Amino acid sequence: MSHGEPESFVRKYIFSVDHKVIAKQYMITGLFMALLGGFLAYALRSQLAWPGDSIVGLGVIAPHAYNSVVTLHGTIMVFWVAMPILVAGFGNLLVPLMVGAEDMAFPRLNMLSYWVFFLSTIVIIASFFVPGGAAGGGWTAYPPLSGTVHASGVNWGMNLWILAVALEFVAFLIGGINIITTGINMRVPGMSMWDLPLFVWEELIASIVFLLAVGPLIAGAVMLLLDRSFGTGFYAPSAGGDPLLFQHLFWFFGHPEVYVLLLPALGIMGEVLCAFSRKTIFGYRTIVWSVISAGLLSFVVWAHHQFVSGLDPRLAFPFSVTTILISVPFAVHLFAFIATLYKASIRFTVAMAFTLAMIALFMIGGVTGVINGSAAADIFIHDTYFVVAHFHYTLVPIVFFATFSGIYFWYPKLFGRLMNEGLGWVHFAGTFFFFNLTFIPQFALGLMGHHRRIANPQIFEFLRDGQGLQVLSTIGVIGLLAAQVPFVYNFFASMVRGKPAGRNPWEATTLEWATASPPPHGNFDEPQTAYRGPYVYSPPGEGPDWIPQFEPPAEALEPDTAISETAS
Amino acid sequence: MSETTEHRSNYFMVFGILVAALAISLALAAVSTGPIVVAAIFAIATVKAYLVLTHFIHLNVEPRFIKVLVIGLLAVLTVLYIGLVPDIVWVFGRMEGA
Amino acid sequence: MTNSAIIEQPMETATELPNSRMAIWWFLASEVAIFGGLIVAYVLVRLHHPEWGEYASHTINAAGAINTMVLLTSSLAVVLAHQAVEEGKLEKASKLLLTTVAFGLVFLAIKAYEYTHELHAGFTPVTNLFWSFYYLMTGLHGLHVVGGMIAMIAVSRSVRRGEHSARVECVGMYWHLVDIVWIFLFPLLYLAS
Amino acid sequence: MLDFLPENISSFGGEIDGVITYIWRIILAWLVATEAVLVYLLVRYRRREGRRAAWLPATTWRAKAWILVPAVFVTICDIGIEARSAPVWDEVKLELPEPDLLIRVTGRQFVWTFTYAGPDGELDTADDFEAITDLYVPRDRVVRFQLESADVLHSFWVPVLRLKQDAVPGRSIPGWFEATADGRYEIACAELCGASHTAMRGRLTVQPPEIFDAWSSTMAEQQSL
Ligand code: HEA
Ligand code: HEA
Ligand code: CUA
Ligand SMILES: [Cu+2]
Repeated sequence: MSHGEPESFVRKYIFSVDHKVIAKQYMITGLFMALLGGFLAYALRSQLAWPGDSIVGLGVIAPHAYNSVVTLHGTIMVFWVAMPILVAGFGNLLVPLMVGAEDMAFPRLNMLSYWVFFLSTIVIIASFFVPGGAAGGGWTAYPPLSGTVHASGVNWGMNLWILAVALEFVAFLIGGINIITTGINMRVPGMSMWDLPLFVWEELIASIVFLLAVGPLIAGAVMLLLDRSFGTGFYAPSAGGDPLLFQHLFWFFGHPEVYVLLLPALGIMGEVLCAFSRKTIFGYRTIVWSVISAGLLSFVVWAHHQFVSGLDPRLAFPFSVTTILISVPFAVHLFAFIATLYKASIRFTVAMAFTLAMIALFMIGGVTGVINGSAAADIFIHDTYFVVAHFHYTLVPIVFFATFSGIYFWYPKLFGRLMNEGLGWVHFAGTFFFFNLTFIPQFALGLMGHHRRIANPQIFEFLRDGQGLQVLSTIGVIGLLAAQVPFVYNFFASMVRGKPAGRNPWEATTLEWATASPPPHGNFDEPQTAYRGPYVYSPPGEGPDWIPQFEPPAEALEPDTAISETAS
Repeated sequence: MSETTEHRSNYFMVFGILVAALAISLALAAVSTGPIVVAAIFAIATVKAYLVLTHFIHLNVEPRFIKVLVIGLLAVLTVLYIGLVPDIVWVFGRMEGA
Repeated sequence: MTNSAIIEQPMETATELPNSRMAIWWFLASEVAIFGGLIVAYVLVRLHHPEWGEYASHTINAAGAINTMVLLTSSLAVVLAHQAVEEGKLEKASKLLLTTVAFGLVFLAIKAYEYTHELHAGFTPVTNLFWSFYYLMTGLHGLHVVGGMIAMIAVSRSVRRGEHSARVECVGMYWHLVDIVWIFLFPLLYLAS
Repeated sequence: MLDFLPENISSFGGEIDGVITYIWRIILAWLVATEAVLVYLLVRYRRREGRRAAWLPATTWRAKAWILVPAVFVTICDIGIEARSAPVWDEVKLELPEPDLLIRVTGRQFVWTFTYAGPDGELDTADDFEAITDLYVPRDRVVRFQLESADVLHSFWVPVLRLKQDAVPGRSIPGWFEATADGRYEIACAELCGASHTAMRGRLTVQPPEIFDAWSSTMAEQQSL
């Protein structure tokens, strides 16, 4: 590791090994892909509201093309937006800073991870343009539809899809190992595991869960690729294979994966929440344990996606029980966040608004998950828009609300300036309103029995009454896209016009605020030490309402500010 | 590092045991292919893997959280196995020939 | 200890583990998850198809047994290489690594012999699902062997120059894992027939 | 919100609706309560000049009780939810009643085919007969189906019956229903199965048993010719 600033433009901005530059690369790639994913969402929603009409910016969507649009929308949003922004982007930016390290444990591997990811991005975009069209088997890629060319008519689109996802997994495995090693090993002196900021904890657990869950799916994806390209029969019943095997391998990864996205988002919220409520987190250890138990439980719930898939019906009961029980650790987690607001002194900033909205909205997604989790109810609910609404009420708050919150909050550490709050409020109001307008109608549509992945609901009589709701939902997404305009402007304009931020504009306590904004190469002017827990806001007694983790204790006796019991 | 040196196992002895275990399982396989023998062979394989893991990869001197990781990983795979048995081995609603 | 000046002192970390060893553990964990997933899938499908015992009897037990022996011995060589590094005998370590590479080559040669034999006998990856699994699992394992050999050649060269001696332990840990995987593949694909 | 549920014409549909309603009420209560607390705290503890936030790290069990006791209530609700819903699953999917009529439902890209067992009540015999896209069943009779697929995954989805089950190639999945009202309804395919997945539509006609019997004997005669 060299400590001097790298000189050339290429080493500094393109093939950089600096974790902050890599974080920006991940985030900007992710945001760009969000535009693409959002555009696909707009395309599919327009088709649903006005089937067969020409869509502004795309033209008429044929039925098989609709399948590709849905598939790529889901895939891109989960693997090329949520993962890079939340796990890799914020993880890279914050984990080294928060533990006081000068960079990641393996800066060059870190660079490699981004470039593998970048390659996967190119592959997935290329898959739109190959003959036969992009993959159209759903983001779950169930065989036999995805396993043979003749079943779907898609040839290279699907192969490239598998390749891209595999590359993406490799990138995040490398990145994940790096983050885990950094978070556990590179802590500054004085910082025990119980002094880690919540974000680092959640990021660590998310990376570990990802690493353990993804292996079987990698094996499964290789088998799928062999089925397609060499005619093996791993998933072909005629050859003795089993299509359900893939479903199991997929969801064994797929369910933990949704928590891999959720946890970093909750971590972001924890930081923002404490900083703007000027109050220490309520029940730090309780939260960490709830996250750990949710991580463990996430490995035993996967078959709730398969209740009516031909699963042995006796399995429904155990999986239904574990699924419903997973509401407990998340209830604890959210209740702790809400309790943090009790007797607080809340500063309403845009970052805080997004975090609070995320709590409020994620709760809707969470509790509707419990309806899906009941095997009996799921007979009706499965694969309807009720499920679609459920997972957008979880994913969009995670992927957009938490991300926006994090971007408004840590913008100083990215670009040294503050974003414009006025534009931010417009962005917030628009996003909040139009998000609900988009997805509330989908709960209703789902209850009407509207099933997923159909290009034209109007051919069904029982769905014709729902057309008004479809249109409402589509107006919602158009509004949602429009609401991003102030954000995009704000994001880029603030890089040059924003108010210079100074080291610690929010008067926050964790280590990333100990250094300049943006932090220089090597992060800190001098080696840091952690003297106390991460959230000492408004400690008992007089004095300033925050004592940073990095501030040496004053001469006078310090009030007792342990936020996690020494023995537990 | 120095710690590793202190706890270093006798590699040649471990190797000897491994070779002996291999010989036993080959002998067993030559004798019969019944379920008990197969079970014994896998038990021996597990012992071999355990020896390599503890003495060659030095799990025996690692901090506790690495041991937790190994156990957790095996638990995760076990859960996967158990969860899949009803569907892949027994197969609900199996058709002839599948 | 003798020669301790040449031995790289790992960077201070917050745990007892140096970064490299910590990262290798997590890397091994992800490898186990991949191979483990594959093995779980194979075992399940095989239990569903009792007739596969017959197919498995066509794999060449002797070749598999020799290869097990080869890998076990190579594991010993690597662990001795690591020991040599700790004692400061870098030259010896480097040679032991190359010995391991040689064992790897023997392994691949035997594997190649097996493959040709089986392909000639008409057992191709698409003959039936057993053979698909066989080629997939041994092939993936073989790729890991090749990867390990390449890494070891690189490390043996740098160790001789006195650089990156900590990496010996890392490739060693990886190589042992490849060995462990084979310890299970051998009974799974050869013996249990 | 639950008014949006379609009409129910199956013997077990009421039970499923009951489960949905039951869970809906519980989660709605929790949701409203939690959101209300959230909003209340936001308003009550907004920033005021000269007011300092309290120091509440909740390191004691007494303090933690504020979140753990509600969590215990959540657990109790969870148990209640599962207790209410497990028996319904068993009734619908696990304990198949004695059938009055046996049908094989086959999904293939992109049509539903229905094979009736015919007079002898057994499938794969000479007196079987087939209907394509249109499923006719008698009212108030237990219909047993064997769900199969000829190519890829499909899902037999009859909203009015509250019935959904995937068809998996290589498997023949048993299921049942009993329709309780005459009429014409829609069948859909709820699992993505290719280009025309949307259009994989069928019709369900529920008839009085006498009319069904007459139809069924005509069909049997016609197709055995
Ligand atoms: C990050 C994303 C995310 C998150 C966090 C969740 C969280 C949960 N999900 Fe969701 N889910 C998805 C993303 C997510 N899900 C996706 C993408 C799909 C569809 C995939 C596809 O098919 O394409 C899906 C599908 C899905 C299904 C399958 C539906 C079907 O296809 O039939 C089920 C079924 O059980 C389910 C359940 C749950 C449960 C129980 C939770 C729980 O973790 C929620 C826990 C949280 C709470 C419960 C709220 C807090 C608690 C309280 C306020 C206390 C009061 C509560 C009670 C008394 C219960 N989800
Ligand atoms: C993270 C995951 C995620 C996110 C965020 C979204 C976001 C949205 N999704 Fe999607 N969706 C999925 C994951 C996601 N979705 C998945 C997994 C499926 C299932 C796929 C399948 O069935 O296989 C699905 C399916 C799905 C369907 C069902 C289709 C069908 O079954 O036929 C619908 C229908 O309405 C839909 C709509 C939307 C809409 C309107 C949004 C809107 O919220 C989108 C709003 C987007 C924006 C407003 C873009 C914002 C842009 C920026 C912030 C960029 C700023 C840029 C810079 C600064 C450079 N989605
Ligand atoms: Cu058949 Cu969708
Ligand atoms: Cu899930």
